[in-house]
This record gives sequence, structure tokens and C-alpha cells, in this order.
Amino acid sequence: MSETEPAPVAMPAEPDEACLRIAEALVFASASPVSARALSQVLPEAVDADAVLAALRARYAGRGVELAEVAGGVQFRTAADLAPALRKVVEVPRRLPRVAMETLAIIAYHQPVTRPEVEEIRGASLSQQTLDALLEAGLIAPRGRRESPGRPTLWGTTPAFLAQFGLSELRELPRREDLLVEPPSPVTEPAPGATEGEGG
Amino acid sequence: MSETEPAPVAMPAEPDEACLRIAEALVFASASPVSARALSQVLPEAVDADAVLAALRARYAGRGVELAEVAGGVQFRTAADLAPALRKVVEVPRRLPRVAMETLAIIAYHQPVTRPEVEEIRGASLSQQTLDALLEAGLIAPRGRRESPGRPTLWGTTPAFLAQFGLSELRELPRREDLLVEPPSPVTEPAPGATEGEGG
Amino acid sequence: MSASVMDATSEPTTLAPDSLSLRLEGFEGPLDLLLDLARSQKVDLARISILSLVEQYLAVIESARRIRLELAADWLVMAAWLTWLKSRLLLPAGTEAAEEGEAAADILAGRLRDLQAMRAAAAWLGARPQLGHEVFARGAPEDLTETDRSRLALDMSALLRAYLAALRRAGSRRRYRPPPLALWSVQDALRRLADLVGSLPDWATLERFLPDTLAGPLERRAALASTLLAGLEMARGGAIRLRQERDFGPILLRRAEPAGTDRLAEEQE
Repeated sequence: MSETEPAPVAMPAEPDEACLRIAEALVFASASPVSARALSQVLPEAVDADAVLAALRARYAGRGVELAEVAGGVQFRTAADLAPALRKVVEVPRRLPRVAMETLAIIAYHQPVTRPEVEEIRGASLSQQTLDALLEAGLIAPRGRRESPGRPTLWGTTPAFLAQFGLSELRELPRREDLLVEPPSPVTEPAPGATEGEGG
Repeated sequence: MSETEPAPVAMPAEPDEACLRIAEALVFASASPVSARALSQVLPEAVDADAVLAALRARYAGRGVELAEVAGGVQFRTAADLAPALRKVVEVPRRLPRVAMETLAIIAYHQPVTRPEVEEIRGASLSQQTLDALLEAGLIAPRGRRESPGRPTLWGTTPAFLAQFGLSELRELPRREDLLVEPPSPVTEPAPGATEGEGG
Repeated sequence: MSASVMDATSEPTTLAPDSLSLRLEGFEGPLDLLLDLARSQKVDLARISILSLVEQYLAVIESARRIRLELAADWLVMAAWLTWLKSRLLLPAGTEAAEEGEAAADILAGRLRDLQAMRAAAAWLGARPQLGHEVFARGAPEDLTETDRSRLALDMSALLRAYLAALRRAGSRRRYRPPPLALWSVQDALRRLADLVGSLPDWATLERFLPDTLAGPLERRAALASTLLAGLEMARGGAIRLRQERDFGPILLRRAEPAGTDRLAEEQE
């Protein structure tokens, strides 16, 4: 510490390098903002902490990191103008919720298919939220309407679905028979038109 | 960004100020070491991230905060000589006890290594307390199991170990032979005829 | 009392008699003590005399036992092994047993060097500026990771797993809740028989009273059974008569005569 060039003591505007180093390190290492009072505890006596902080702020002005005044003291902050450049760093691909994934799979295999049919196959009701998520992701799209009472919308997968899964056409999906090792109960046919309740 | 003075484009030795600002901000902001590859993702194309980091290191040399190469990347750290001043203010965790340091060294040099092997080298059993301390500090982690009877867990060091001790990679550990003060000559004349006492 | 023991050896400075018990507790184990003794020979580890090391170790153990210090088993195991080693090392060179001893001494020396190296490594690590002790990272790192979650993590296996999960769950659900069958009940049959029986003047087979909306063979058999039961019920009340000509033959049915004689007789020949 002592080897750094001694700064003129009389001039309060230019604190010496040793003090600047301490201030820099302290503000950097602190978990919370550093006040001038806290800084003065680690500076040699009779050094003006405020002047040190001012000099530090001047040194960092215009740089990638700046000394910002926040509640309770000062803190280093990345320069605001750089945020857009830095933000693009992290991309976390989102996983579809289980319900959405199941719905997507059923639509892929049974298309064109109505919402009640999907519900019948999954054995649970399908929330609008799930449908919206798939629509928003561009994985499914309406495919006209079934000519039956109520004219329900038919759903199918999109080209984006194929691209996402690296398929060139729907026929590349593994055959359903190849997926099911054991014959899984009387389930597999979508039973068109069947809603819950009485059949006759 | 555009207001910073334009640096000469042709000279690879002096990356322009805009790149330095970005690198400075990115490394400053990160909680963990930043690799040159991660940096290059936010720099303009065709800019040499390594050169930018070198320039940044030069700029911070001798300051209160320095750019250190650790765990496969770079990280800003306070200068070691300022520790006494900072310890007054910044909270410092307890040092690892000697047993834990020895165990850590054995794992670092012999990884992947099983607990019985560590005990064999130390000639003493390894307490749960020591293992817990190392695990809790995030310095060691399981590295699968050895395919031998009982399939014992293998242990190795983590990137946090490198960061903790300021190592860029495991190869920076001194060679085992260099650790022994004496030259590695073949061992011990057992001195069959040796009388009581004198060793050699 | 252990002073005399120490005198016989090369005076390990670390083993002051007064603090013997403390020192033993301070050692991590037999190897730790051996290493300490070896270093106190003040020669480099490559040239220590294993024999003198063995004797020092045995002397320490002996004095520890004399003052009734509790010793863990591994100390005694090492002592026993070192006693064996000593007996081999004292044999004239060249014999097979002596060579065995030398090999064992090499192994022990090797272990001591390994431990010494790791001690040195620990010291080397400990001397480095440690993060959080001598050097400090940024105390309040900024999280600039605006997580871009626009991309979807999708893969074929997840899609197939989801499909199978949906099918299996729906399948298991249905096993427990079979869809209701629309079967022709006895009540239905009674109503229909009562409606129709008056319009038939003569014997007619049971099948003629079945509804004509039946979907399949299952429904047909169920309706037949219901109609038979309804017929039996009505025959018992005297409203109709039943008749079967032979086993498994067609069951015939007609309205009962107003006189209503042997009603149930024919139903089960």
C-alpha cells in the first residue's frame, strides 16, 4: 500500500491512490451500499471519505461500471446504456407444462381433433390457458370445424411443430403401435363425438 | 455506447473503448467467473474476447479491484493487500480446519477418489464433520461411483474450489513431486545392520 | 519416565514427556505420528531410517501404555505391524525374509511421502489468497440475466412420454369407471309386454316382444333375459302363460285365458 505515489495532502480534491484503492475495494466487496461514514472507518484518519468517493465516481464516469448513489450510500452499477447488450446473454428455453405437453401429443396423434375429444383421451378437462399456451407457441392451429352439433373447432399441429421436433412430415412421428408395448386398455380410439355420460 | 471515442479498428492490440466497457460491465456484474466465450457472445463479432480481457486486466492492474483468472474464466476481485482493511468491514467466513484442508488437498490430487482411499492416504478415518464442511462450502462434489464391490461414491473438486483458491484450472496445482522438498530419490536403505538410534 | 525412552532414539523434539498424552491425541493417527517422527529425524524423507522410525514409534506406544493412556485399535495394529517389520529389518540382508521386510519398508516410506506431499499441498492451498478471506468478489453482483424464455425446450422423447402418460392415465381411469351400458331392463320389458300382449291372440315367441332398437348382440341377449324375467313375473300374476316345447327350444307366450288354469305348469318342462 505504501508504495503508491503519495498524493498532495493539502489538496482535498485529489485523494491519494491508496485511499482510492481501499474505497474501490470496499464498495466492490460490500453486499450493501457503502456510506461515507462506513468508508471512513477503514480509511486513515483525517481523510475525507466524501472526497474519496467523489474521486472514485469521477474515475468511473463513462465506464462500463459506474458509482451510483443509492439509499444508504454508494454502489457500483453497470452503466445503464449497456444493459441491452448484456441482457441478451441468458436464454433459458422454457419447458412446456406436463398438461400442455400431453395435449400437444394428443393433438399431434389424433388431428384433426376437437377439444372435447382431447379431454376424453386425457381423461381430464383442458383449460383455456393450456390451449392458449400452445397457440401462442405456434405449435397448434385451428383446422376448420366438425360438421356436428355445435360445430366444434378442430385442432391440428403447425409447420412450427414439425420444425420444433425436427420432423419433415407428420408421418415421421413414431407409430402409436410402436409406442405401446402392452395393449393399454380399451382406450386408444378417440371415440368421435363421445362426451361423458349416456351413450343411448 | 456511440458517444465513446472510436478506437482504431485495424489495431488488434488495442480493443476499442466500447468493447472494454461491455467486458468491464459483464465481468463486474457476474456473480461467477466469466469465460472468454461468454464474453464473445455479447461483443460485436470479429472482436477478440481474449484481447479485450487482456486490455481490461492491464487497466485494472494495481488498482483496488483486479481482474483475476479463475475457474476457466475471469473475475474481478479485491487486491490481496487490502484484506486487512476490508476485514474490518466485510464479513469473513471461518477458515477450514487443517483436517479439512488436508482432505481437500487429497481429493484435489487424487480425484476421482473414494472416501476409503482418502482415509488410506491420511492414515486416519474421515469424520462426517469434515465431509460436511467441504460439501457445504461447495468445494467437493460426488463424481459418480466406482464400478467395484459396493460401488463407492467417487469425489472430486468443483469449480468453486478453483474459484476459492484463485486457480484457473486443476493443472495449476503444483506437481506432486514439486511439493516434496527433497528430490524424489528411491527410498530408504532400511539399513539392516543399523544399531539402535542413529537414522542415517 | 518416557524420557529414557526418548533418549534411546534421536530425540524427537515434538515429544516432550509431559505432553505425551496430549501429543498423541493431537495426532490424526499412526501415520501422522510416524510422519512427525520421520520429520524430526531432520533428514529428508527419502533417506529416513525406517528401522529407527519403527523403534521410535514402538517406544511412544510403550510409554503411552505405561501411563495407561487409552489407545485406539489402529495405533496397536500399527504397532504390531511395525514389530513384525522390525524383526524382518534386523535379519541379515539377502534372505527372503529380509527382502520381504525391505519391500514393506519401501511401502511405508512411500505412504509417508504421499502423506507428506498432501500436507504440503494443503499448506500450498492454505497459503494462497482465498476468496472471502484475502480477496473478495463483488458483494452485490447484478443479475443481468433477463431470462429469455421465448424458446421452448421440446424434444421428441418428451412428447412421446407425455402421450403415453395421457393414454395410460385415461386407460386406468376407465377401468374403474366403465361407461354405463344402455340395457333393456326388466321394468322396460314389463311395460312393453303389458302393452303388446293384448294384441296377440295366439302363442308367440319371446323374441317378438323385444324392442327393435337394440344395438348389438350383447344388448339383444340382455333384452331377451329381461323379457323372460318380465314374462315369468306376469305369468305368476296370471296375466299370461308361458310354454317351452323342448329343452332350449323357443319360449312361447300368450295371454292367459280368463279362467286362468295351471298357469306356471308349462314354463319349465
